[in-house]
Amino acid sequence: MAVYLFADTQVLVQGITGNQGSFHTRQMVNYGTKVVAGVSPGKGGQALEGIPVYDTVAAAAEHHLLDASILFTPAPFAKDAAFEAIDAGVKVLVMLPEHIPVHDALAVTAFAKVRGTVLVGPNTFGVVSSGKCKIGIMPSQFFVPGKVGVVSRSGTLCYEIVGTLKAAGFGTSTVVGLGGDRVVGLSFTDVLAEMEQDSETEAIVMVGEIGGSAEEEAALFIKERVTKPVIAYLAGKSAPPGKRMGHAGAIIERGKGSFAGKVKALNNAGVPVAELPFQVPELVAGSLRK
Amino acid sequence: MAVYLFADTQVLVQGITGNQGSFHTRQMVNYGTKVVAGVSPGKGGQALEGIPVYDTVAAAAEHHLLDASILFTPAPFAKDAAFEAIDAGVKVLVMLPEHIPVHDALAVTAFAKVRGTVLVGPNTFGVVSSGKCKIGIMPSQFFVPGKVGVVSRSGTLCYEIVGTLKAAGFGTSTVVGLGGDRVVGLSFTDVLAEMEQDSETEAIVMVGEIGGSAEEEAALFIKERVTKPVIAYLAGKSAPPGKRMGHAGAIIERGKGSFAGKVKALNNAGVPVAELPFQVPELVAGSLRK
Amino acid sequence: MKLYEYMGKELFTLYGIPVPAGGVVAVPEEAEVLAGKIGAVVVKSQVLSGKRGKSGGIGFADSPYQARELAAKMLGSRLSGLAVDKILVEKKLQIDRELYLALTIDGALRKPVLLSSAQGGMDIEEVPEELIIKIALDANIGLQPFIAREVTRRLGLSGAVARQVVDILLKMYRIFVERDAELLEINPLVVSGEQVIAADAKVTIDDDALYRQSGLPLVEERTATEKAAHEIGLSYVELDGDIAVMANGAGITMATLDLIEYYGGRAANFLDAGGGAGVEQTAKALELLLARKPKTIIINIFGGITRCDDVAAAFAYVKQNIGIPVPVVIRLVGTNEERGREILRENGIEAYQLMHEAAAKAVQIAREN
Amino acid sequence: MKLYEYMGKELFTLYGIPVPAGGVVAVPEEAEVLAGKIGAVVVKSQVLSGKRGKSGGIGFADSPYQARELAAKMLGSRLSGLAVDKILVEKKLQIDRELYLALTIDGALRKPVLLSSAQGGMDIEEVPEELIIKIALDANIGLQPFIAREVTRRLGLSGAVARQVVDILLKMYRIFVERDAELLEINPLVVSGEQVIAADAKVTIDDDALYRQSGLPLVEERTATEKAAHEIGLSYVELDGDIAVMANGAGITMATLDLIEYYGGRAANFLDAGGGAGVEQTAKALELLLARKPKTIIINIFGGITRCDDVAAAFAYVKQNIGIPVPVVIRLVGTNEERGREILRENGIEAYQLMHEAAAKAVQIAREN
Repeated sequence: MAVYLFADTQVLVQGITGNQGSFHTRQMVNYGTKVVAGVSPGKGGQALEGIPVYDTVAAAAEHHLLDASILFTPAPFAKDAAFEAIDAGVKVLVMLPEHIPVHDALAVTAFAKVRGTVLVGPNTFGVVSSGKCKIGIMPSQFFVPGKVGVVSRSGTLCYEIVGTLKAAGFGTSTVVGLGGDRVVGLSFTDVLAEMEQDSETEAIVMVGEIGGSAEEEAALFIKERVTKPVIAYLAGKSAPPGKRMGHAGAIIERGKGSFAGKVKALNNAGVPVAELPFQVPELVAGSLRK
Repeated sequence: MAVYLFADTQVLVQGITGNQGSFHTRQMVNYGTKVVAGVSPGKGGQALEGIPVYDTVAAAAEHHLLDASILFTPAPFAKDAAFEAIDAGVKVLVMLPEHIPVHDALAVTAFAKVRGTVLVGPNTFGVVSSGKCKIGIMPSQFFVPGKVGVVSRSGTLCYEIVGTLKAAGFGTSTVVGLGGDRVVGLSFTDVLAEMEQDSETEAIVMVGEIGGSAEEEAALFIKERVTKPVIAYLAGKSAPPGKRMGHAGAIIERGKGSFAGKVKALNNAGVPVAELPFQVPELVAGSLRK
Repeated sequence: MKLYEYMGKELFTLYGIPVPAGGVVAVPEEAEVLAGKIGAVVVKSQVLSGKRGKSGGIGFADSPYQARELAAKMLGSRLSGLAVDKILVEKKLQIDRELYLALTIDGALRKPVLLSSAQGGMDIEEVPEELIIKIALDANIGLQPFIAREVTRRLGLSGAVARQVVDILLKMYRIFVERDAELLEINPLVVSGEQVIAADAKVTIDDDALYRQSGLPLVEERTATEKAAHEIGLSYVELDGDIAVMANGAGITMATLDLIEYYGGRAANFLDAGGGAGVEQTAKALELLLARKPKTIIINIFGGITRCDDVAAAFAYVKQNIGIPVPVVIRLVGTNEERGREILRENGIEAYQLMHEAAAKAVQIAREN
Repeated sequence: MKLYEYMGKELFTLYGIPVPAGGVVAVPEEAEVLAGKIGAVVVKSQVLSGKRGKSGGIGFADSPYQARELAAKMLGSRLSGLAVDKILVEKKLQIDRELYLALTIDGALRKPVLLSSAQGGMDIEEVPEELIIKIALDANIGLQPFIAREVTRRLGLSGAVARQVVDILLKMYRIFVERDAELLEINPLVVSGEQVIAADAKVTIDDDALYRQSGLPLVEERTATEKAAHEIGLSYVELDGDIAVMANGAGITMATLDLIEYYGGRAANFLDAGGGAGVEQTAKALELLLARKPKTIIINIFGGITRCDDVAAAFAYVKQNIGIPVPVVIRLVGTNEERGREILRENGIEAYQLMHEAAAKAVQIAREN
């Protein structure tokens, strides 16, 4: 079993002919992902690495089963492309672009919920079932199969953690990038619930950051519902309050979402919080030894 | 068991202080319906027959469990009132008013679907579990408990049929008015599926009319999924094509929705179609004798 | 409420959907002036019939003089029984392709539907189903650009033409929603070189939403009696028989017509007095029926909201104040039935209990008179 | 992007939300003229700080002369470090009640939320949570009248005042959606007799949606460096330490700052070079960092979309063409790492493998210089 993605997940790439789209399609195919079709309006009939390109998702759906889709569509058109994929019935939609207007994110989130689509992102690096299927832009070499599930709000920091895990001999089961925006489809809680059920996952690493209340909610959920060990790392301990650091994620307001508050909530739920990224593997090792 | 409504269904009346609202609230209460609260903006704090009146549904929900609601709200405000009831989580919403703009009906139907609310109407006489709970404006004396389920697109004609059934000694289990408008929440198929499962219902009477394709779809469903006997009566045999008779229901266009086509589809599904209303009871009797 | 083509096109212009250059005129001289500015024109009579082309309601003129002659012939004429008061004079388009686009509502799906076809220009009812592309719209998101792109793909369009059709579809949807349209149809949508132009406009506004569509012109397509019935809140359709019918509810009214036909009679009308008509309304309805001089009148009331005593009182009022020169058959059951029967008895009528008996009686009376 | 109060009120006026009579002025004489027309006025300095009342940014004047004096005092002054270029001169309201209304977005719920309180007029952060009414909105239907009515009920309003508040809420929601607002706040919403008036306007527009909000004025609230960073597509925040930081990704950049603090150093900035910054962009980012004359620079790259060789090439370019007068610590892993390390070696730098080692080194350098 795995979470969200499987070895035979049939993947569509929306915006496949762009720079990013074509580069990462190759990376995904090399990783082993079954990319079965691409969409690029006006480029229907072309092919990329033998993958047929269609004008619309509906056209692609006439010829392929589409389990999941990843969007490389520019931000102004991303809402429409997301609607298109959800309407076509994909089970998982990875919405990669950043700078999506927040009202668009609200609309896409609501529609995904109506249709029961798992929405990953926006502003995410994607999701990967290590060794089976990667839908995203994460550097493949760090994502080797193993028993640690990772869920992160930020991208590069997640690679960093996955890198230290790999260096310490820990592979990953599923790694999910929630996305760095204020409004994203999945929450820590959603992913923790899945990983708790997942037979491949033995320990879970949460990579959070200051701002918002996602970590606090996760802590409550862990306390009540998660039996597997959870380790956290949180970025932003040194950030001054009221400053928005990066796109939308990291900001502390009204005394909420502070580093100390999140650490307290997580510790309360029995989740150790690593002070530095490189301490994560030893905490994972410790938790698995118990 | 019953369909949609039960003896203990807690009912809200929206627009309870109006002429229609107050009259039919009394009728419902006399029938035995548990009307627990009413709503009438600006009239919160009043009472009708000992039933407390609130300004908003949310206010009523603070003090009562609300299983179902019936709307007497004037058409221009009916969409808002319907949203209000659905948002408050009622399981069944009877949307009585006629002359609801069709785009409003589309919006309400879509939202009811998102929230899983059973929408009866608009432009319906309501729904009744005979002898237990009546939510609507149908004349009480004809709706006595029995084993015939009735589902109808039109109101008075339904009373007519239920009256002939009663005169012939047949009571009714559940009677549902789908509503006479082009866009309504429930279809024949939805109700047939419920009645097929309902232990109180032994035979089903469909009261249809020309126009649309609801009867044809029902015929398909009956053929495949309904084991109980179904009897139909259809109004509009003599209507000239292309004329809209009444509010929105009865119109024949593009050769579709004709009387002959509907009779053929129903007969194909083993459903006898009464030529005159008073023939319905004998067809029901015959079907139950088999 | 159907809009005349020219009104539909004014709405299109307001929303940025391209229509041919031209204008609506009421006298031949204006047609001449317009044609002088435009060049070769098409002249279209403004009536609410779908078959104008076949019945001579559309013509072409290459010169201003021809345009005036054509206009003179059309204006004041009748088309499918409808008077031609206005004509639309428009630039004659070079037609490379004719498409069909429409938005309407599918009651069975409970959704708006987008219909399109590459076979534009002909009556859509004559286009085979398999050549019509039907896409149901999810009310939660409406018509999004991706759906419009899919339509253009399936229509075999590309490049600038496809982009214009996408744009037109999105604007059509805005009109559809913002103007409470039941039907919005462009047939044909003409592809002329790289230009896409709405050569026709068929717009039907939801009657039930007219109260909030104050910006729209009002178009009257009902007969005087239908209009009078509508004004007192009743639903009325004229038929060609001699038995006037009033019942309460569309279904039971139709069932009454069916019974009349079953017994060999012919109904003069469909009149649904609706739910809860009071004394005054019912009396007015009776007067409407009398005005058409039927051989008999049948009143079929199954009282729910409608009170039997109100109907009887209305009958008594009309009989006493205006007079009812034809025999009336009344069937009365339901709310306040006893009081109603009493009032009728006081006025010399014994009400029926069963509707088929009443219908049979009415047919008998009509046959004998 | 935050709008100045007067801009927010212009938007309100456009949507029909009542604001006090008055206008925005830039010279004291105009304040005098306005006050002459209006009578007793309130004079409000137009800066993007929430604490104007407490810091003397708001004053009252009973006469045109007083208004001019007050305007003269305010214009050209500084408030919370911000220059006052414009002031709003408005009719002084008779205040019977002060309410609080706001629309914003709740990330955890993934929904718009409506906040309201009967305790308007004070900083909402000082209002106890239990006195704030929070209603999450379903994006499928938005803010409907019934929700607005429920708000007025919970605020204890009735009659004409309640109706006006419902109307204002519905208009606020239209602005919220149509203008891509992240925050729309009226505090206080003043009840003055039977009138309801927005006495303040706080509007924040989503930066990511500015491309489609061409009708809005542009407001700049960033420092010159932040603005320059934004122009080359980078996210930059000024801090007060001496170690300049560049990393790729908000999370890893924050983690780098955390490490610097952990080892006892102080970061000069947050600079997220983002995903996929190329040579030119990275070079410009480096120049930005140099301009602030830090003691050292740490570059922390975990290459994913970002290519290590691009970062190295940018470093080489700046070093060779502009010069880098301070020691630089670089950590480089990921895409094209080997080529990147080679380029750095050619430029005399050995890149670190581990980020905490690089951070420790940077802190050591800063301490020694």
